[in-house]
Amino acid sequence: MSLSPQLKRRYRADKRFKFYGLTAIVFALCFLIFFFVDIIGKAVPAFEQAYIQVPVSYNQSVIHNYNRAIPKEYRRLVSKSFLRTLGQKLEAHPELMNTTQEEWALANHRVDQFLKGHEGHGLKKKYRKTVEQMYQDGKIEFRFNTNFFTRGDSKMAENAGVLAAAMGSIMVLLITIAVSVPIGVMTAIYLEEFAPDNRFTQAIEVNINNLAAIPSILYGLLGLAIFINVMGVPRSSALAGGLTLALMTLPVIIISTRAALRSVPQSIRDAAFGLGASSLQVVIHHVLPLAFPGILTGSIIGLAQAMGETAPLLIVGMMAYIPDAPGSIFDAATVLPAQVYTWSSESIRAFEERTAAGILVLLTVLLSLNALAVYLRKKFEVRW
Amino acid sequence: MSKPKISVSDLKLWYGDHETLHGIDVDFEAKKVTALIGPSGCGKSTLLRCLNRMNDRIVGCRIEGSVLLDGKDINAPDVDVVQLRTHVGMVFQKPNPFPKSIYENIIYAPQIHGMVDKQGMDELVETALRKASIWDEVKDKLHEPGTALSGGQQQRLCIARTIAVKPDVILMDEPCSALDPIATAKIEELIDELKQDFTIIMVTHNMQQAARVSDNTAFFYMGNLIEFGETSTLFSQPQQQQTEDYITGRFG
Amino acid sequence: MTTADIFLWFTAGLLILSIAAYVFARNKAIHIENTEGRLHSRPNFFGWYAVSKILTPAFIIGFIYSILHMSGLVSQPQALLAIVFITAIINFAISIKHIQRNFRARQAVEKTSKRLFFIAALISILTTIGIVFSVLFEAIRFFNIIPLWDFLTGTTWNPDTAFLIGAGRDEGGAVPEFGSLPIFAGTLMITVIAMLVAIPVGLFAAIYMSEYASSRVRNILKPTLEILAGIPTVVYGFFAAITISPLVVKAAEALGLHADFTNALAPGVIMGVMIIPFISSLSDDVIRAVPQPLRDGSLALGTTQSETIRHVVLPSAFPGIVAAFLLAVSRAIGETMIVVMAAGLRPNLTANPLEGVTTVTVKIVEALTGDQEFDSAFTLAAFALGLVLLIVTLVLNIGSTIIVRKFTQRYE
Amino acid sequence: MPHTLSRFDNELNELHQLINTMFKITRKNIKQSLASIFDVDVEMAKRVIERDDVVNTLELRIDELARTLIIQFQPAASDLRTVFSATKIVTDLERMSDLATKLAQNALEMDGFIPRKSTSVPIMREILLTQVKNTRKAFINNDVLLAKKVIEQDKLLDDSYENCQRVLLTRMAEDPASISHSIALTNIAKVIERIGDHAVNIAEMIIYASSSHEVRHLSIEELNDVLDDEDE
Repeated sequence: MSLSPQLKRRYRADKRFKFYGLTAIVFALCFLIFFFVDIIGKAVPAFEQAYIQVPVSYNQSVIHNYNRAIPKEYRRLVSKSFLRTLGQKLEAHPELMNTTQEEWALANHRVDQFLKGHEGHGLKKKYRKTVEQMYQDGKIEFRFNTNFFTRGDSKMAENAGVLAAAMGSIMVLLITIAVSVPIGVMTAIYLEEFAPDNRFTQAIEVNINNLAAIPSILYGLLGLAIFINVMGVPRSSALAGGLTLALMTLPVIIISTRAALRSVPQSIRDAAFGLGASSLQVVIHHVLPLAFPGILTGSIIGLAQAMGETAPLLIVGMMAYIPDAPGSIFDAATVLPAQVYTWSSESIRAFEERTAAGILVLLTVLLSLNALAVYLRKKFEVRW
Repeated sequence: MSKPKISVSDLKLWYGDHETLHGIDVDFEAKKVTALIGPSGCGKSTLLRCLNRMNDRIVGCRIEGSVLLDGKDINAPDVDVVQLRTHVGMVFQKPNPFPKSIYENIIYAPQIHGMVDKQGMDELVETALRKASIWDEVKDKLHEPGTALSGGQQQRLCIARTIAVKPDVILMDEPCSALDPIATAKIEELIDELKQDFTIIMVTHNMQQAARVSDNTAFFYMGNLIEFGETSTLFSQPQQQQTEDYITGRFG
Repeated sequence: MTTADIFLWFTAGLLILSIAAYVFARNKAIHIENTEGRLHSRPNFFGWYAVSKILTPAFIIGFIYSILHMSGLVSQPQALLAIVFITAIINFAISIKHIQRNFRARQAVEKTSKRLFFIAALISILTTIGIVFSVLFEAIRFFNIIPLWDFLTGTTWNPDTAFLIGAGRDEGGAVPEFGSLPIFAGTLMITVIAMLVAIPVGLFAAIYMSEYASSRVRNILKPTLEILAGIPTVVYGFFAAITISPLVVKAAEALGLHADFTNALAPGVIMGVMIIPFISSLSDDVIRAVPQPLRDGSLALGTTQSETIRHVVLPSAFPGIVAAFLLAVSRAIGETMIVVMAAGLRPNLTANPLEGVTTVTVKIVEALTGDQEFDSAFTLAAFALGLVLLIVTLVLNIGSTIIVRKFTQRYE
Repeated sequence: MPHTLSRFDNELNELHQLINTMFKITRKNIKQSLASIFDVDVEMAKRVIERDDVVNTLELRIDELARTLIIQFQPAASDLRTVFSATKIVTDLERMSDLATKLAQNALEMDGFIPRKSTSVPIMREILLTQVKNTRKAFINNDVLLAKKVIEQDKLLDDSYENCQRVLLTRMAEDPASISHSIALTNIAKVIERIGDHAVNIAEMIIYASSSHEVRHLSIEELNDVLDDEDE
């Protein structure tokens, strides 16, 4: 049986349509691959850092001017952060006085970038030969960049790390959890289990849906106007950031908790009521435990979102230069995404790879959180 | 007729402005099975839910008239609905065991009502499961989830759970409508046994079931009690034309 | 006493009192049950009752104090703590007295906890009110300086001198101008570019996943696409600025065109990619909600699969898809980091996507991240722009809600 | 295998017991009414007439029970046949008992006259009593073969009845003085023959209930065919 020309045309149209769909998927997937290859490609060099072997002469003048410790031709090749520690080192080890040691020192970021072959390394021409020679002689070598994980931000690119930002992120996240999860879950319980069906309840519901759609930056304006200007929370503090993100996360948690509560079948509530459980007992003994996986998943996703959020934190001032982990929730702090933003606006080339490395750390944490949420949802998925 | 266990008089019920029960008068005998039959929306389930005040939770639901349990009005302001429900238990249409172990399902209600201490628990669980004729089937898996049982077993577990509170009255809202005929037969057999200890009031869509298991039958239509009487009489010599039409399948 | 100290004393004191009250009340209840017979409520409800009796007044007093303190009326933390603890102890005694055999402790506890839930629900309302007022209040101050009409229709944004005027150092320079039309135009252009990427890709991806892909493939594709939604915007911003912008510039050069490094195309495209999973997931859900019998009915008439999708499935899912589009637009408009990092700072009224433009969110960040001067129109302008952003996103969201409510077909 | 619903079993048993009781009384009535004729026992005849009320009461009770069974348990298959045949059997039993009463009334009117052997009536009596006994046995044991035997035996009874009629007609022609007695004997023979017919009806119902074969209005050969098929 041969197909009529019209039918053939229709089949061609059918194939075309399917092809469009496939193209869209492939486009998105290609972007994803391109994106990760690009970011990882940029980030990986940052995990290696050049170290340089230089003669360090300890003498009286070093105490007053650490620059004196190192011969002039090497001075620019060594990180200032290394030089700064020499005075203290001498105090701790007086026996070193008037000796000269060959020591491995953190190399300057220009040396590092130059050897990595990055454009815009900024190493002056006169040093290039020396550096290449030293590298061939094994006097410069690459080591794993532990500083990146154990230090805070620094003006010296080779010495900058994510620790302070990570601590800030954790602190902010803890505040966000402490505020948004209880309030969000209680709100959802109120709306699903106790609220009378009246105008006021409907207003709350509409309001929560709208809150979920409000751009995050407006939460920043709220945080600035209410928490900082009215309530007197210190600017740039983890508290200000945490509270702002808590309000932003609230609707996400409320909505997912409500969905989880709603998925608990009515028959379970009926059963418990029929046995003489009070409404509070029904919720606490039956509904909440059953909804728990859903609430957990929703909260993790909401908190991951909060953890990756930057805009509202910029507004409440959490982009300050923070070299050390904050001591309390009232101290100025920064968070990982804000650190990424700060580094990305630095012009020094070494910061670019650090930005990418920071992004990689951030993405690892966030994607693990999301994967955890997906895993939990799959594991506890209950069909009624 | 002996002294009624539950006596309903002139019970009217509104959902918002809509009157769904128009003055029901009916007495439920103690230790008897009474079936409530009638087409969908006739008010039989609504009446059933009035008997342990499950309607309290529905917004805009309002009642008039009285429901006396052992001569005491259950809607009186000093009656606590939670305590009422320990006297009037309920079994639902779909088996709804809690997603906990069989053991926990049984022990839950006695525990929240403080009826049992640690030592008495095992015994209580066994008695309840035995009474619900499911002990032999589950005695080896008491700590497995109740939801893993078959539909009929789940429903008997739900009945056992209700019995564990030692109620006087058990309300059953179409307890077999989600079950296959074999499971249904088992539940019916169970109901037959349970009426020695409990007053049972059941709603059913299945007239044959009403005929099989009940001693008395009440026929409802459009929110009115049309006829109430002994089951065999009602099914062989109904007094009302509407009853005759319904049970002979000539309705509407 | 610092705030932290007060907080510590307050919490610790109440915690100890609460534990004491719980244990004491519960034991008394058990004692009554053992001597006088069954209680109305279980003993632990009596415990919770005593706890709630202690905490409720304490928190009310604490709340009133903090409001008074913030308005600068009082500052006597010791007095606060004294009042709180004395009230708590008095209530402790009263609640212990209430413990009788017939006392309905359960009802009392449930009432209190329901109130607690209600108060939690009020917080979301307060958040909205907070956002509206914090934006509105400062925006009104701005419009007192700059007329609303000039703000909405002016074509020049040149606020540089406003800062000086605000600081009282008006040196007779140029009058600051706050014509936000170029900013809106920039926002619009980037949004349109983003939608040109996100809508076709997102929609076709959704169609492919829900109609063509096997469930196994779908279970892989959907979470993979959602990775795109899990990437923080700051990362997209970096990617747009560092990787895509130079690509656009090079591509433009190859075509003999000139492109700025802060061109609108790069952030627009990246924002579009970011929104793809948003549209694809929402559309996938509404497409899958179209009942199978509808498809079967169409296929049984001898239509091809694509004809069924185009003529039956998509029209049925249309309201949901449009609602998803509107939500996506509102996200694009409110998106901040991508444009802050990859778009320009200079307001530019142009139709050329290769030129640099700026957006509402960029200007808000610019105005609020430097030195803030709440008397200056420069800082206040951020709130005026925020107000516009708030209104637009709310309108879009409410619009999508209405579309879903009104036009969604009910399938039984 | 018992029914899941044990009350159903209980009530089916009760039905069986009641019919059995009714069988027992009916058989007694038949036996004693015949005895009252042959032994000229007026008292016995009176007792038979009185006892008919018991049978009538039992009939009503069994009908009531069958009705309840149908209402309550909606019997199907073998249960349905059991209940359905029970109502039919009860009707036949009641008719048999009625006929026995009629015999007893005849006995009262016989004025001490005893049917002679030559009239075949005594033979008919023997055949009938065996038939009734076998029917009851077949009912108690659900014995299809025995029931079949009852049906086969009826041929004997019919033949004897024909024979009896012929003898009595001849006698009436020969001896006009014996006409009144002969008519009475003819009546008795006719009643016996009809009781036999009811026994056959019952036997057919027993076969129907336990083998599900409808054997009414079949010739003996056809009956054999049907039941042989069953065996194969």
